[in-house]
Amino acid sequence: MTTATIEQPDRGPLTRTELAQQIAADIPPGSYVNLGIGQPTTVADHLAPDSGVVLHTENGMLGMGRAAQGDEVDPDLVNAGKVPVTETPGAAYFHHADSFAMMRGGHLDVCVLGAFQVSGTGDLANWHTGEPDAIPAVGGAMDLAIGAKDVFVMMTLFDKQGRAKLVPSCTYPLTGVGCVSRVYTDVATFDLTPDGVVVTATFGTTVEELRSRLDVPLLAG
Amino acid sequence: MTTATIEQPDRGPLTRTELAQQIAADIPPGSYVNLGIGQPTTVADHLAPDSGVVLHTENGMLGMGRAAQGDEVDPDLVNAGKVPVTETPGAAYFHHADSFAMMRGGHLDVCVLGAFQVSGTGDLANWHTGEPDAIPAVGGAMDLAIGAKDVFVMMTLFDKQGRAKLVPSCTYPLTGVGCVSRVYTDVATFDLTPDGVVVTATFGTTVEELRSRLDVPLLAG
Amino acid sequence: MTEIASDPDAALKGVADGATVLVGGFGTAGQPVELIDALIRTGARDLTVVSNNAGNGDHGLAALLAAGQVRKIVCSFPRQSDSWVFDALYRAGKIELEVVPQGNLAERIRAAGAGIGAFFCPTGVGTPLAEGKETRTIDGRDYVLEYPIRGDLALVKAHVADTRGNLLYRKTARNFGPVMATAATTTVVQVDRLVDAGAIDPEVVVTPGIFVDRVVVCPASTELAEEGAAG
Amino acid sequence: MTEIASDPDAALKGVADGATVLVGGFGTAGQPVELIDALIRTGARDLTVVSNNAGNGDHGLAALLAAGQVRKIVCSFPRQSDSWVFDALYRAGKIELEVVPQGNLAERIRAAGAGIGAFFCPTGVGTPLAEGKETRTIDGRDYVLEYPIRGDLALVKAHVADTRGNLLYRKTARNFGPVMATAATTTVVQVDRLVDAGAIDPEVVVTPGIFVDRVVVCPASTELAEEGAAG
Repeated sequence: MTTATIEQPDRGPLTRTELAQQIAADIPPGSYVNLGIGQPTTVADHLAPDSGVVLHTENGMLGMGRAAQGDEVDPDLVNAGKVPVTETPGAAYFHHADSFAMMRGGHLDVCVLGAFQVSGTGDLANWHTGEPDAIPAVGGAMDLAIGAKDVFVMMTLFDKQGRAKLVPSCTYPLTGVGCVSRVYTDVATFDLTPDGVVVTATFGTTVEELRSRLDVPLLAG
Repeated sequence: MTTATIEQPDRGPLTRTELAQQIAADIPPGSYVNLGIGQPTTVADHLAPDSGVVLHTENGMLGMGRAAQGDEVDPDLVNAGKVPVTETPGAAYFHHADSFAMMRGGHLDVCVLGAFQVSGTGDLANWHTGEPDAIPAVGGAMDLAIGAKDVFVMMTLFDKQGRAKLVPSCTYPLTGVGCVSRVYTDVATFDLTPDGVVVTATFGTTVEELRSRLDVPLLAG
Repeated sequence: MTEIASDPDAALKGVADGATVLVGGFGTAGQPVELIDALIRTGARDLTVVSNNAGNGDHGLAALLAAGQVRKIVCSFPRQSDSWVFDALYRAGKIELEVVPQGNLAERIRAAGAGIGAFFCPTGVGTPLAEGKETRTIDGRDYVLEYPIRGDLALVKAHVADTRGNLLYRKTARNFGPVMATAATTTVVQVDRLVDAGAIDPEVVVTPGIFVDRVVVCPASTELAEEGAAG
Repeated sequence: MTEIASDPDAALKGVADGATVLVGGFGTAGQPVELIDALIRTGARDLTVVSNNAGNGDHGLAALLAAGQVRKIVCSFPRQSDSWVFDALYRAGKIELEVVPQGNLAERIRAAGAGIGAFFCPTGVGTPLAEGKETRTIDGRDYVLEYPIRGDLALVKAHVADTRGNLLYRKTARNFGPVMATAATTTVVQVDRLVDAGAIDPEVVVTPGIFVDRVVVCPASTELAEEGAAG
């Protein structure tokens, strides 16, 4: 899918909240969606109440509601990040094999994941830095990466050292191959298409400027 | 398992009812049991009420009760032979994949099946005569054959033409290989052991006479 | 998102010739007769039907076969006392039959819904139904490699749906419904009753709505409707 | 046949050194803490533990690790904010770790319970966790071959059991319990409450009693007990 690029060079980068709003707005009404641990979880706060979006949490639930507060907290009702949550009308519980069969069978419409790196061809690295003293922990990341019809990545485009996280080829250990369809960042949004990486929007920058900072060829939508 | 053979040459062969009683008596209390379509179904009538035996039907139920009568008949509650049945306290319903996973995973203690032929090494043929005009239909036979810890066969030892059904090697198409542990017939009972076929009881005949009529070497238990 | 269809014909819009259709039911228990009748009315031809049996009597699946719309049937147990429609077509060479052990049928359909590419299975080893199939010995036991069975369309009968598409079944009419619902591009479910979202306890949902594309209410026959009204 | 044990120690008789133990729970939700405490008291050593995480805080699974009874842990997500017991053991080289993607963990345990010899799985293809594993392209998609994970013992927490061993779970504490119960030689379940056979609607049973060897009642913590009493 390509759309005409909207360049917005005269504003700053998206805030975290704006980024979450952006993603929420792009999730089609009625979708079944899994939001990864951390930043992606905040997308839920910006879904329209009448969107009909149903949230899946891989630890065994469809129809997950917002975070639990006060008396609502129940240690038996948590999300994938082990944060207490609530249930919505029409929710369903199921066991782990059924939950992951649902993902792996391609039944989720969208999942939103964080990333260390994404390659121009949609490879995802988000589970392990590969540093020798890091304890590896993958959780459901690899299942999510291959399991949804559309995998959206939510990240900053550059790390704290200024290195691009959208790369020709991931240097971190992979989570999944060719699985990402769209990348949402603070300074630009990208569609990863069979023809290449298409810039669909910029925030506080231009396509030209991005071309100078990324090693991935960029198409303007 | 071998037991001393009990020869009862001075009585007639077991009736169908006696055969079912014999099998029922050999099912350990508290077992999970699947009874095949046809004759094996009648074993249920002879289980002691306090045996704690739980009946499985592969179309999705544990804790199946007796055949339904009168107002009990419910088209949504049938056994594997599509006969209306009842449920017992502590029953459970589940879907077909779960039901067969239960069988194939080796969780049933005993299943009782009819047979066209059984080989001395426990091969079973009970689904297809192989005749050119026969419509093949296997149902759950192959799953049952490999799925229970003990597979008991219930059959007459000879067919209407007087040919033995306990054979060195099955000539009918196989249902399962090396899967039968015990054979209950009208004239004798056999344990199929790694050492060979052990006669554990005779009815209206002797081990000597059986040896003359079967092509399978027989050990006396 | 689950759509509530106004009637079985609306629920079955867009069935293409040559489609593979998963049809729930074990004999008549759980057979989605009203949906099958609507499938007949679509006139779709050259269908492959996957179902445990090959029709009973003259209604439902048997009627679909009699209408000449089915090229091939994949099932575990075609031959029954009342399968005369299938038997006649088969003996006349007018329908293709693939016999699959019942557990393989269920597990292969589950595999399609669960994203499994193939699996090594203990059922059928050394039998004619495994001939020509890849085998492997794992930990001393022999297995046959079996592949997923996917449908373009699944027709399922359940007992109750909520407006989110969550389903409850009734007794042994559950049978193939839950796995078939996961394994088709489009899953259409007929139910006895439709309730609001929230009316089904989330702990007891059997098929979550994510697997259900369209629901249509087909009230049960008189006897069942009376039973339902009583409790 | 399901045995009702008098207490967790009686429920855990006969655990051998070197056993593989499947431990239910996702973090603390559904973690069978009282059974794990009893496992510690058995003194069994050299255990392999299969669980989603590697312990939280100082209780339950973390206490088992701290007791030095675990040689190896197979899990999807060891590192958490409160996994200090595991972290220290791992960095000291005192425990072996096998990281398995969460869905593979669940499906491999299911496979063990379902008699599947191995299966081709889409998760992990092209990643370090698939290195050295057999791969195959089926219908244009790449898969990795994964094998079953069996336990000698499964420790599961459920909400309610009946005397036949049928189980109900509570919300997302269900997680790995139902699959682990199917995959071990001996399955031991702690429940909040035991009811008579017939008190659980057969339609809503999640784990049928055939998978349950022993049940022990461990009343829930105060908060839950109050909640339970209220409804």
